[in-house]
Amino acid sequence: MASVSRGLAAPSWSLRLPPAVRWVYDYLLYPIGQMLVFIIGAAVVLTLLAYLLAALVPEPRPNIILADQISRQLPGMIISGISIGFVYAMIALGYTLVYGVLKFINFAHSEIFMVGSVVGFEIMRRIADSGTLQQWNPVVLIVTVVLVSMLVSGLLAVLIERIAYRPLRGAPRLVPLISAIGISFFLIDFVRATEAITRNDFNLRYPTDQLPWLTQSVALQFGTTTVNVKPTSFIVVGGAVLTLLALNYFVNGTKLGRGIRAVAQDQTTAALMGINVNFMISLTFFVGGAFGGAAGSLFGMNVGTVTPYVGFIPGIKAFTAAVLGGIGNITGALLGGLTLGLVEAFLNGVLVYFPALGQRYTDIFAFSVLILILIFRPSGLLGERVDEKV
Amino acid sequence: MATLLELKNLHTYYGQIHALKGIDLTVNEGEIVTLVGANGAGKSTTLRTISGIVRARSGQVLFNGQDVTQMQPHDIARMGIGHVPEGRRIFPQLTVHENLEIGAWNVKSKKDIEERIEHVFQLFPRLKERITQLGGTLSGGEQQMLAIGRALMAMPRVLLLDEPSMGLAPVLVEGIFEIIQRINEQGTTILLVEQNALMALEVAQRGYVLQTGKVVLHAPARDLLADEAVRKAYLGAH
Amino acid sequence: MLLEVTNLTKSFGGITAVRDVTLGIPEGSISAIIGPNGAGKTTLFNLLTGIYKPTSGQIMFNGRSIVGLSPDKVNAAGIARTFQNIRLFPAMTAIENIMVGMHSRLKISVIDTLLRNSAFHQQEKAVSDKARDLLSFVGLLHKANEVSRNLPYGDQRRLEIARALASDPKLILLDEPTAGMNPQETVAATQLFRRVRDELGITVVLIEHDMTVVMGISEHITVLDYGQKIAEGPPEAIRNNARVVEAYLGRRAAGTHQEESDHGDAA
Amino acid sequence: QEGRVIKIASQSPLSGGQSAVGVGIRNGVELAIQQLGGNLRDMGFQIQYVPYDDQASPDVGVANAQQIVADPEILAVIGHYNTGVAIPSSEVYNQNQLLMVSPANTGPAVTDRGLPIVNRVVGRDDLQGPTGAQFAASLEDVETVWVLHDTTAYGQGVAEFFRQEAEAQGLVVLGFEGTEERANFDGIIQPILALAPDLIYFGGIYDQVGIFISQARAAGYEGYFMGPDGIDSPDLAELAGEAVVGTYYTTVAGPASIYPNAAQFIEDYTEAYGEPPTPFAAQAYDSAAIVLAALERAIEANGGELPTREQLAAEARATENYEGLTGTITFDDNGDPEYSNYYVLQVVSADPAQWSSNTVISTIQIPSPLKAQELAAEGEATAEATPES
Amino acid sequence: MATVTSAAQQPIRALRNWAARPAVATALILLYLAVVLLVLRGLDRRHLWFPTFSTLAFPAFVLSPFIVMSAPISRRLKTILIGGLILIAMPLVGIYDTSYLELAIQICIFTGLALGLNIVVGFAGLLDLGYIAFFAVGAYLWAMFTSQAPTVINISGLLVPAWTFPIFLIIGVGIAAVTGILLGLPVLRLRGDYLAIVTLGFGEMIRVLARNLDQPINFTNGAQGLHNVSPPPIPEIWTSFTSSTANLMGISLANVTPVAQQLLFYFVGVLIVAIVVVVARRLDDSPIGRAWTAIREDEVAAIAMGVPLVKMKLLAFAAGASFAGAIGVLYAAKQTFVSPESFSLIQSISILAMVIVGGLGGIRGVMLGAAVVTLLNLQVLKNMSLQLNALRQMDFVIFGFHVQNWPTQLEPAKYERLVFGLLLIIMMIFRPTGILPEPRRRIELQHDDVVTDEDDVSPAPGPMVGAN
Ligand SMILES: Nc1ncnc2c1ncn2[C@@H]1O[C@H](COP(=O)(O)OP(=O)(O)OP(=O)(O)O)[C@@H](O)[C@H]1O
Ligand SMILES: Nc1ncnc2c1ncn2[C@@H]1O[C@H](COP(=O)(O)OP(=O)(O)OP(=O)(O)O)[C@@H](O)[C@H]1O
Ligand SMILES: [Mg+2]
Ligand SMILES: [Mg+2]
Repeated sequence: MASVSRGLAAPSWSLRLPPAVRWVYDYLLYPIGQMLVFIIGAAVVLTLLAYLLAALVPEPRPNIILADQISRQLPGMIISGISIGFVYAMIALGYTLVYGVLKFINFAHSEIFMVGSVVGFEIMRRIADSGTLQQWNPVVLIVTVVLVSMLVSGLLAVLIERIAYRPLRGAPRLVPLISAIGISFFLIDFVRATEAITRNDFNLRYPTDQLPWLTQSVALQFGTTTVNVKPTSFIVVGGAVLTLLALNYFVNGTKLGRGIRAVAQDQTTAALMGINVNFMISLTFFVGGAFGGAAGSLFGMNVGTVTPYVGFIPGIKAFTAAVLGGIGNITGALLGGLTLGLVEAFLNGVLVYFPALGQRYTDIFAFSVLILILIFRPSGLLGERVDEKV
Repeated sequence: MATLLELKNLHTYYGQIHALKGIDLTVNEGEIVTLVGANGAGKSTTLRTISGIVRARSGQVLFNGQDVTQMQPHDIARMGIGHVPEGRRIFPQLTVHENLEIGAWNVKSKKDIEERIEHVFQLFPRLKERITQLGGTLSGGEQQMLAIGRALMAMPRVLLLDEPSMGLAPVLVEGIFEIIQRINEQGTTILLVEQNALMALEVAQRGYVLQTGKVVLHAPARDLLADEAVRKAYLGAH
Repeated sequence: MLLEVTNLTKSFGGITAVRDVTLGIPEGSISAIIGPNGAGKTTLFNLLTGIYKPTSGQIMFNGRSIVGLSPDKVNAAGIARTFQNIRLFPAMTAIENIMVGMHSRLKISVIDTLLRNSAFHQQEKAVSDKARDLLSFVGLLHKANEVSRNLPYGDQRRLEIARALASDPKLILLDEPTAGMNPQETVAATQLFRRVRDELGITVVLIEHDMTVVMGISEHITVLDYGQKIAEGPPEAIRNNARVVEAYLGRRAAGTHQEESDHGDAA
Repeated sequence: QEGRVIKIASQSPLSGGQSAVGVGIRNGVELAIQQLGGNLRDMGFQIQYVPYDDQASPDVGVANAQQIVADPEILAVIGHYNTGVAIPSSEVYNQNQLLMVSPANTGPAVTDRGLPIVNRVVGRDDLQGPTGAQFAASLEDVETVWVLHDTTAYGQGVAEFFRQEAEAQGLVVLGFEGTEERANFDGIIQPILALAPDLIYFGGIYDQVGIFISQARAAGYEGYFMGPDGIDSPDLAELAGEAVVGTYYTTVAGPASIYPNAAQFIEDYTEAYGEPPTPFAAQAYDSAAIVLAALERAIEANGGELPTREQLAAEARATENYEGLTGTITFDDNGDPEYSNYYVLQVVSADPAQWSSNTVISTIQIPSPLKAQELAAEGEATAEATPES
Repeated sequence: MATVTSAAQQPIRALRNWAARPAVATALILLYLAVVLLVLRGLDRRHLWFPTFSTLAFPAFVLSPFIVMSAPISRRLKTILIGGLILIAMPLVGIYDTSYLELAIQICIFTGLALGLNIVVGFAGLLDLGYIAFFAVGAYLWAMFTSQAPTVINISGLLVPAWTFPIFLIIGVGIAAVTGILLGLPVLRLRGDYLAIVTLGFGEMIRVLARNLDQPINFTNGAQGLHNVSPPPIPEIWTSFTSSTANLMGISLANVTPVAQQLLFYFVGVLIVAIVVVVARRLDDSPIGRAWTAIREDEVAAIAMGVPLVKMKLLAFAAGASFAGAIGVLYAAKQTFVSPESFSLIQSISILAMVIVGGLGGIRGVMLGAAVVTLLNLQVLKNMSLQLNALRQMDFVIFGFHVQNWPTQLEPAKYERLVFGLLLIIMMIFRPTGILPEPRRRIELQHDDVVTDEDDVSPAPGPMVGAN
């Protein structure tokens, strides 16, 4: 059952390798390989399904040859699916970590993500207001923005835990769920109030117009089709991969990570071992929050505009992704996020050609996929179906 | 002999339930002391109060002369009190190896940790066979071994053992008591709670008899073994 | 034979917890299953009660196969159990715990429940009477309205047995029912098991590590090791079986328990 | 003083993503009551204004409506912004004969239900949508269009009308999609890029459309954008950035600056609220003014006493040739203005402050459906009459 | 720390003992009711502080049945008082000021929903985040069969007359229950939070379907919603009864029909809630209720003791859903307009909040929670903004501050959710088991292992996941 499980950890046989090799294998090769497998696997499966559909319904609308359309859109769909998928995955990690440790759904996490995106905006906006935006080195700029929003969101998550969840430790499971919803309402309006007062507006547009390297699409050639890819998509994917690798190392390769897992499983006993349980829980919230923050600022850069309401939909999607992958399981969050992102992109791309359905059915189909998967794998894609030992 | 652990007039409650009603008890450095008593007498509660996972409402726990009554459990653990809790409480999703590593939470040196793990494997070879198995899937007895091994990883000055032989196969029960003695000889002071009072008293120097939250008798182990009332009540003799 | 297990196997990934076990339990008997820690005893119980599905093998109960039945169906078919780690419903009172145990013997009708007609009242009355009988059978009548988590350990064990008896089973499986009891309580518990068989006519199978209990009460013992059956037979034979002594009993235990079991027999 | 209090309520979204326009409506009403309430005050009445927040949600709107009708002193409501909210709320007003004047609702069903208490000062989507489509068809380089909407009563409604007319005009509608997405339109844009329509029409509201426009442009879409009056807000420029320049929109409420009578209003509004009037603020002002004028007439007719709600509603419906900021208004029997102006505008600058200088490309006056029928009947009549005479 | 009774506490205790005497309690209660009713009667909408007073008085009135219920007075008196409050006092208050009637209907609707959800979440322990879907099913049922919107049903002449309303209440129960079972069948094998996400998804699917089923065949009129839904017909006698009651109170109703109609809805709402209470009580206190509790506490033990998990969970799902269906029918008839917006996730969550704020698992607590949260949302927070607005218009000066200068960006209406959120957090922290906790839940809250006098000094134990 749930608890922070091993995540991207390499199989235990790597114990036998020499330490340096093992480190590279455990914390670089294996997780990167795993991400590649997930991406390629999901993309290939979906592509095949799409062409299968095209074979069944070759011409869903007059003059539209489905297979041709799919070929034309394929690279675009995959890229957009992956970039949003990584965002879902990063948010999902926050849900999964907290769920793993405290067994409750941190409904306020979507607002931690939102705060991250707003903080990202504030930093960029301030730099832009000081007139120096163009002078920044792109890498330094992005890293600064992401790191600061990670820090703020992480600390916010810690604060939330301290105020709204810690006093409820040991209360029935659903109680912190409600205070999380309270926090969520509060944060939305609070951010809105602050922005409305200081900026007289709460639609917050990243000053990306000033950064051509960030907004000018790169034309990629895939066979005969050209796809315009926003540089931000690369940044999202790159940022997500880096932070995910860091998380994997943290949870599986460090003592603190092991401590978090121990606390997740049995707080009392962890305390008996000398582990400061409250500190570990704060740390978990910090890490989860920081991931939400990173996702928020990357997402903000990618979409350009954020509002205090921006957290809700990605929040729900990411929560779905966490469950799809197997809640409490770190690799599961990654797989769930990527799967969901790609499924959505493909559905959006294909449903358009079916006049009776259309993109408005995307969510219905996406949820149906989720339900189907859960019926056959009741603990999510990667949740181990351990028979409970009694 | 120096007093290592001292409980003074300890009162503990579970909500309305008054579980400890003024316990006084001392454990000297290097001793094995055992607590004997019927179900619900408060033996486990005594151990839990010492290690801080249940808080005393009044009274004191002194460890090495220092008042630890109001300290957090993890700080108490760091001071050198190890606790093998009732019901083992293995981390089910950590491997055997990781469970042991967690036991050495406050040990800095990796080398020390590996050495101690080796030491535990010498005591319990069965665990070595299961080194990568998840704790939750071990059998009851395997878990018990792991729980003791895990507590030993911190090399505590005093070890609180709550029913270490529960659920163990007879052949292992003997082994456990041998190990307890061995650990003790290596310098660890032990406070032992056992249903198997006969064997506990055989290895212990002194014993306390608890009855509904109070110490009713306190004597050298040998005397308790000989005491007719104790034999009748707790040793299953006729 | 009330229960016949043939070539039962259960693997978890790499580990085969129960391997090719065949055994039979005669109706009205008291039998024990013993073996070293991790031998697969609890797993065997989990297989018998439908909590795990066997990897292969057959389980016949009362003449019909119960492989693949869900645990509630197995319970309805007449097998009840207790757990190695007590699993009462912690916030329910003692009597409520027992009433839940009767579920498979009740007629559950939403209509009756909503109308509160005489059928409903009659059944509720019967349920509560029987629950009281069972409580007094295990000696807990005075604690009927206590919340089960507040009961002392020994009482919880007895309550679990009473709850298992509530479904009128033909066979009851007890997983280390005396673990954590002191010798005196153990003697009382042993008598209780015997009364279950003698007074209620229920076949008893128990897992135990306490040889006083095992040797004192059981008519037939099966020994598992590494998932396999390594010996079976009456207590005498088992006590003297070299392989069992080696793998499980240990020399001293084999010796001392011999003396003690005489007491047990005498009691 | 006692018994001579008149309250006027308004309902519009004051919180949430659409509050920019909602607050503008509130401000417009407030200003009108301050400026034009003098006569009533002279007649010895005290006028109070009670703004409600409908949160752009039908549920909240209806709950508020129940509160409003329960207050006997409230004689009229100005509202709403969202058609989906206006319809159920007006059912409640109607049961209680409470007058509603809408400054912004363009959905046909708002007035087509024929409720005696519902009036509006703006045009209708079944005319606005087609206006847009006709304009799109008139653009030389537009042959294919893609239609999106926000799946709300308003957005989907106007998009449907656009599509019907576009098809009638011979444009090829490549896609017709609804979406609730508000942040990341990547997946929605992919198929659009694959089919490369010449124009994208988005029936929705600025807070969603603005983000879409910026992302679609960034993803490489090169054609035109177009939308209905829902995107008429400086925030569209704020949200869409440079990509907004060149976007067409139709509206039933031109920018205040195009109305000759509104110069003073713009000045007063800016002074009072620190920003130029948002779209529909002038219409809100007019709605309130119509209510006040009807009140004066009703009070006079009632011999200086407070009229009943029913009387007031009838009096408001009888409004004829009212000279408002936004034009001359006469209500037809459904409560639509007999003639409304429909404008096509083009965004000239990415600077939100320049929003009010968007160029008006064309202005068409179209009669309301009832009026059109009437005209047609008259026309037939004259046509029939002519040969005879 | 041993609790020391300070000198200050003694008079308080004496006072409490005094108030607990039946005679005194009866007198106090009657006094309370009299004051509340008089205040409500005396409130004047023209008064500057009306919003504030009304926000104090009406909740005090709504809470009075709960106060009576827990007062130490005789059962008979309790029944009389509560009956009188609900069946007589409330309608009179409602005729006097119909906005209270509307609030009372909303409270009935949400109480019914919260009680239904409580069966699923509180009794059986299944976290359902899509409960609103069943409500939507009921609402759409009535709306589709009576709306004048151009749906297939309307076009093909299948609309039903308004008098079928009571029949549809019952059909609503059935359809919603069937929907509950259909949803439950495939997913009830899922554990805990997996079920939560699937139900959440299901709730969204129902909403999206309602929003999209206007094409290719128009069932729901899509985003436009179904307008002109029939309210049930009002018998002549009911109207005249209403107006003569009003006359008795010295009120001449300008417009009787809407008041009579609201009054009718109020009584239907009360009736439904009453039925729901009885059904929920009876289910809870029966073998079914015991089985649900067992499942909630330990699924493995429950199934091993012969409790058929899937069957019992399905029953909980269907029972909870069925009430939502009937209430949906009522809602559609009252609102006369049904659109997908009304059935969002936020709604499901607010109902869950009512259940938990009131006290999960307990019937009285859940009703109180529903009343409190509904009042907060629809009255208290709204009146706060209205009050401020009134002050602004009067150019009220408080401590030298001109309320008129209050910035629009800080208008309280914009921050209703902020306040609501804060209240939720505060309520949970101070009463984690809810306002009126159910006894069993209180036990659950007692820490398993760790008991401390100061709550945060030491960690609570986690569950022993999978341990042997
Ligand atoms: N978590 C708890 N909540 C409430 N009461 C408890 C709790 N744990 C123990 N008790 C009660 O406290 C008393 C002492 O229990 P304790 O577990 O210390 O006994 P013990 O001597 O260890 O018995 P055993 O031999 O059964 O382990 C008993 O009456 C028991 O019922
Ligand atoms: N769900 C599971 N997954 C993996 N391994 C398991 C699982 N359940 C049991 N095992 C393994 O199967 C073996 C048998 O376990 P089981 O609990 O049946 O032993 P047991 O005979 O009851 O031992 P004990 O006397 O210590 O309780 C053990 O090695 C255990 O680790
Ligand atoms: Mg104990
Ligand atoms: Mg076992």
